[in-house]
Parts: sequence; structure tokens; C-alpha cells
Amino acid sequence: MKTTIQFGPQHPVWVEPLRLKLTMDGEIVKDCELEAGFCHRGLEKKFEWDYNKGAYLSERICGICTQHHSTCYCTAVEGTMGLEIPRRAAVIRTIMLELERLHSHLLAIGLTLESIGFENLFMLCFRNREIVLDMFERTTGNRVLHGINIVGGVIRNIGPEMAKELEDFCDIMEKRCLDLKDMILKSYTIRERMQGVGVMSEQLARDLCVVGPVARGSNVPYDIRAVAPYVLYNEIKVKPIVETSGDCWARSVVRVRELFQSIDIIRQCIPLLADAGEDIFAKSKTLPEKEYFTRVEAPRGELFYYAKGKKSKEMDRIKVRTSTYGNGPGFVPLIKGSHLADVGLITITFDPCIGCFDR
Amino acid sequence: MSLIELSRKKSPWVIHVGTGGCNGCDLEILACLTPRFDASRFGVMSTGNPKHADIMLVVGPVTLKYKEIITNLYNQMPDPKVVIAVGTCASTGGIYQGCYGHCGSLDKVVPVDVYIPGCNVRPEAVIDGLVLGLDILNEKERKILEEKKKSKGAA
Amino acid sequence: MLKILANIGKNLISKPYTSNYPFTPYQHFPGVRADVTFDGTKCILCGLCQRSCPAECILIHKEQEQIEYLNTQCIRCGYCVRVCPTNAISQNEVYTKPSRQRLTVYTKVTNENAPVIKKRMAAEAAKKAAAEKPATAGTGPAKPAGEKKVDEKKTSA
Amino acid sequence: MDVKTVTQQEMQDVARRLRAAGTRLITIVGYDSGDTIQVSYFFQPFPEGKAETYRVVVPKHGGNEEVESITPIFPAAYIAENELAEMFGVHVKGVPGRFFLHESINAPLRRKAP
Repeated sequence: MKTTIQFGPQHPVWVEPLRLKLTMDGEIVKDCELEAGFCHRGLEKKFEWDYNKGAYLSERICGICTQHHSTCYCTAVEGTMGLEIPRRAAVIRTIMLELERLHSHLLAIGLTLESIGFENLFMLCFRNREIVLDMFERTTGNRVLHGINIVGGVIRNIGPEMAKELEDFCDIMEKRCLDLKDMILKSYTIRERMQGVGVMSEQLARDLCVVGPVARGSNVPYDIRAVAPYVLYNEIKVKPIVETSGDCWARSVVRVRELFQSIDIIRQCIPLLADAGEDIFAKSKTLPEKEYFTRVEAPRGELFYYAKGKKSKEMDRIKVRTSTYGNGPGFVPLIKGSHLADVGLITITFDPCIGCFDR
Repeated sequence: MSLIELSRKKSPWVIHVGTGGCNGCDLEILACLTPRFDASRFGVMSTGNPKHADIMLVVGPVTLKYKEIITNLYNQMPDPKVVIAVGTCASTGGIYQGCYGHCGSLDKVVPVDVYIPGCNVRPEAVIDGLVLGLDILNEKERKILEEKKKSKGAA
Repeated sequence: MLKILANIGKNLISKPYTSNYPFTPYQHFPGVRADVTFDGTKCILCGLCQRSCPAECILIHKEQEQIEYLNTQCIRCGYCVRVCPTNAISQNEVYTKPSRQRLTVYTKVTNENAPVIKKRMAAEAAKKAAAEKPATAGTGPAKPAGEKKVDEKKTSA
Repeated sequence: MDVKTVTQQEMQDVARRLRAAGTRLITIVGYDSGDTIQVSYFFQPFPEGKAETYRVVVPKHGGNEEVESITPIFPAAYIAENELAEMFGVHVKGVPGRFFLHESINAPLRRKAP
């Protein structure tokens, strides 16, 4: 007998609305239909706007990867004007990007663990996350929406004192992440629950062009920081972290290992602050007129902005392609044939961000 | 004070609804329930089921597709109920003013009792809002009890 | 096993991690962004903040010589603080408390260098000079400076 | 950013060639210039190489424009083509053309012809 189950839009597993229409045969999912658009606000239309205000709007596409969104937007608009930002601004942006990856990955790991019922580690992840948020509050003035990126640079400087605090922060964070890593990787329960669930084969990952930890969990070493370096990644070489098995476990392990990579990059960036000049903002002399696109490796994967100016303050067209947009087609083949109890776990290891997906 | 009223005052259950803003305020509500700003100290518990909830925390401007769903959720909640608009978007629309995809602020769809301004809100502000929401919950409870008494007396 | 015991001992001694917020005062780092305040003695009513605000939360009423600031609609981005030519806008560090209504703050501008006010005063002086005999009536608006007022926003967006 | 403008038929061949070479599709961007709709396809060679852009220009015919679908070649194009169809009010062959938008809204990014 076949039954249809509506999974979402209001579901305890996801914070955000998304609907999956599951056709069930007993406990096994036979067919799955994805319905999105519950978060669609119409931001691409709104972006035909003053380009300075656009930086604040792009931040509010997604609250988890704000810095990535605004960096990508600002780089795209700077490209249309042919503007180059000062070196110090680039260093500050890189530090912020990596800090954000830390807090996003901790959030994703925590939510994954919560969805399999491991409340303790979820709380521990959030406890560690608070340190990152404190660091954000000190450097940028807000916990989540940072608002320091503007077209042409950044608005808040990181002084020598703050740089020292960042170093201390790295030490504390590394210690805590090591604890967390031990607890997750050595846990028999977690491994047994997640291994072999929701396997995405390497061929499927290449066919569907999935991005970020989902692709890297399936042995596709696709990382924009290595493929097409942006702000400071020309100097700081990043080697993509790859796992081979392609299941929920592999995707989580990629995120755990990337925590240390991020801490390492922040450590490499701090000495660069000392001899980077004092300018953090370059004023543009021209208006946006050409077309340009940029890509940034957000915590969830590749983030793409296309900008086209029309020689006035207003932009002509901004297209946003977010990482969940790239991972969206990957839900359906994995859910087909799995158990109903695994649907929540599989989707949460994709780290879906519906605010990004629908814009 | 009846037992139900006491338990409601001591332990309000909240339902967290994200209607399509950025996730900033969603995260801060999660941060509220986790170790740093542990709202469970006041007995606040997050539930996924609107039928068990006393307080609805709504985040984000109400998108056109979500309008119907949020009225359903509101109607499923038992009386007395309190709706808290968390963040600028839910209160007035915020930066998404004039976008075609949403129908503006939350109070055009369901009645709102508490507005928490801030973009994004701080967890402290959410705790303040919950405390204010509890007062309103008690007021509403008392009103319902009085009406019941009156109707009993009339009968 | 020993590690667990050590951990238990450590946790017994250490302070609780949870901040005791409503019972202890609010703590924050310097430079935190919250809502903005307008300085009526510095503002020149140029309207730059109104045009640059992404959330359209600042309304400048030139005739009434006052600034209407929709606190609930503000997104705390700090762009108006950066564009203000006279540094009349400053950013607070303490968040706005929740309320039962939407918050709107009115600020009366008293800066005599503002072009609008200069014009009005010049006009008043001219009027006074032209008609010495009839006494001029008080032209000041009803609301005093810096008054905070809570009311429902009348028009919808 | 260098753009190669191709016709719709050539685009199919280009897509097939790139698919065989293991190229990744980044996204499809639509743009309404007033009297034409430009559809740009962004590709990223993998594992290394510079991103490539191909553009198809479709003249406007009052809402009856047809764009060839590349979803059979690149499965990843499904969402992007749906979005293109619903945002600009064009017909992309073989996709339903309603994914994000509410029923009450039609082609929000389409502009009026000058």
C-alpha cells in the first residue's frame, strides 16, 4: 500500500521551511518531490538598486554565511568598476571568512548530531560556537550580521591588540575542536548511525555538479579556494579536504576536518596584518558599467554572483547562485530508497540553507 | 491559581517558526535555548508541534507561500496564545520593504502581541521578549477564566 | 576512566558557563551596533540619511523640522552614521527593549545653521521687520526636543 | 570576462562537448535587455582551468520565446532552467517552469520593451 507523507514545511528537523512530498511503501521512500519557494522574497529584483545599499541586502540573504555573501557581492561590484581593494582590507576579509566557516561548520555538525538524538554534543557544539560569535562581536560589532563589508573595502580595522586576541582565540578554539573531534570520530554510536546512510557515489556527485562538503565527501576535490582563488587565497594555498565514502558520515567528517583548516588559515593571516599598510578603504572614481562574476567558497559550497552595471548608481542585474541551489538536486536521488527515519538525517547533512536556496 | 495556570506560567512551551528571512534571528533563538543563554532556566521548551505550544516565535517577513501555513499554525495553537515577532523583518518588513515575494509584516496575517526590534536580535532581547510574552499570557489566561466564571454565573 | 574523573572534578569546581542574564546586568563589548540617536543640535536636515537608508526607516519632515525614526524598522547597519556630513547621528550600544507596540522616535531639530531653519528665521525676521505693530504669533511646533513617543505606525509599507 | 555568443543549436553541441570533457555547470543567468533576453551559461572546467561563458540571445516575441533545454545533458541545470522560465516568462522546453514563485506572480524580472 502506498501512502503519501508531507515532510515539512514546518518540521522540527529544519529550522526553515522546505517541503518534501514522500510517497511511501511501508518504511521505504519510493518517490520524492521537492517543493521550494517558501522563503522566496524576490531579492534579485530588489538588487536593481543603489550598489552601496546592496552590500547590506546581500548580507541578509542568509544569516549564516553573511560575510561570504557580502564579500562575493562586493568583489563582483568592484570588478564591474575595475576597483582594487587595499591589501589590509583583503586580509581582514579573509580572516572574517574563515571565522564564519568555523561557526557555520560547528552549527552544521551540531544540527546533524541533534537530528540523530545526540543532544549533549549538540549543546557542546553550540557552546564552542559562542566563542566564535564573541570574536565577531568584538571585531565587527554584531553577532551574526556583521556589516563590515562595503564596496571598496571594509569599515572596521583589526588593530594589533585585536590581532593578539585572535591568536589566543585560535589556541583556545583548536583545543576545543580537538576535544570535539575525538568525541565525534571515536564515538561508536554516531559512526554506526551515519555510515552507509545516504550514499552519494562519485559519479552522481559529478553528474549533479554538487558543491562544497557534499562534493568533497564523495571524493570530488572541488574547492573554489583552490580552483579559482579569490581575495588572499593566491598566497595561502588551500588543499581540498576529501573523504571517499560519500555517506552522511563522510560529509560530517569533512566538516570536522575543515575546522582545523580554517584555524590554520586564520593563523597564517594574522602576521600579514602587521605589514599590510593602513588603508582599509579605497574610494571608487567610476560607476559600475561592465559585467563581472565572482565565486566564493562559502561554508556550504560554491557561491556565485553575477553583476552587471549600467553606468549609474543603480545596478542592472545581480544574479545570486547560492550553494544550496547547487546541492538542491542532490536531495532527491539520495532520499529515494532510504528509510523514512533517515530522511531528516540525509537532508541535514547537506546543511540546507533555505534562505539561500529561495532568496 | 489553578494547577494549569501555574504550570503554564512556570513552563511556557514555544514553537519556533521561520517564515523566510535570513537565518540570523533563527540562530539567535537557537542560541537562546543552548548553554550560553539557557532559556530552559525559566522552563522554556522548544516544541515542534503547534498543538502543544503557548508562545509562537516568528522570524522573518511572511512570504506569499507561507501565509496560509502560518494562519494554520496560529489556528492550531490552543488558547491562550501569544505571538512574538522576533526581529525587524517580522515586525515591519525591514530591509525587504517593497520586494514582490512577501506580504509585509507579520501583523497583517496574525495578531502580534510583542515586537522585538533588532537586526539581528540579541539573545538577551529574545529573553526579554519571552518574559514580556509570559505576562501577556497570564493576562489572557485570567481574562478567559473570568469569562468562564461569568458564563457559569449566568447559567 | 581517570580522564572522566578528572573532567568531573573540573566541572564541579568551575563556574557555570550560562550567563545569568535577566538577574545580572546586560554585558557587551565596546562598539556593538544597536539603534541610532539623532542629535537635534547638529542636524542640518539635508536628508542624506533618508535617501541612503536601506530599510527606509528615517523620515525627515522639513516643514515640521523634525526627524521621524522608525526604530522597529531599522536594521542597525550603521550606513546613516557613515554618510552623515555633520556627525549628527550616533550609534547606541544597548539594544532596544521589546515592546507591545512598534516604536517610533521623534527628534526635534534645533540647529540654527540648517538651511531650512535659517530660511524660516530669515522669513520671520523679515515679517517682524515688515509689520512692527501686529505681534507675531509663536511658530514653534508642538513637540519639544528629543521627546520619545510610542505610537502605532499609521501607514503600511 | 570574455563571452562567446552562440546560437541555440550550437549551444547543444557545446554542452555535449563540455559534458564529455567532465566540465561542471555553474549556473544559467538570464538578463532582459529590453528587446532581447540573454541567456548566459557559466561552466567550470574540472579539475582545473578558467571558467567559460557562452551566451544565447533570444529575441522577444511577446512571451512566446522558446529556449532549448540542456537538462537532458546537464541534470544540474534543472533548477536554473526552471528559474529562468519563471523569472523571465520564457518557455524552456521540457521543464515545468514553476519552482520558487507563488501562483499570483508572473515573470517579475521581465522588462517592458522600450
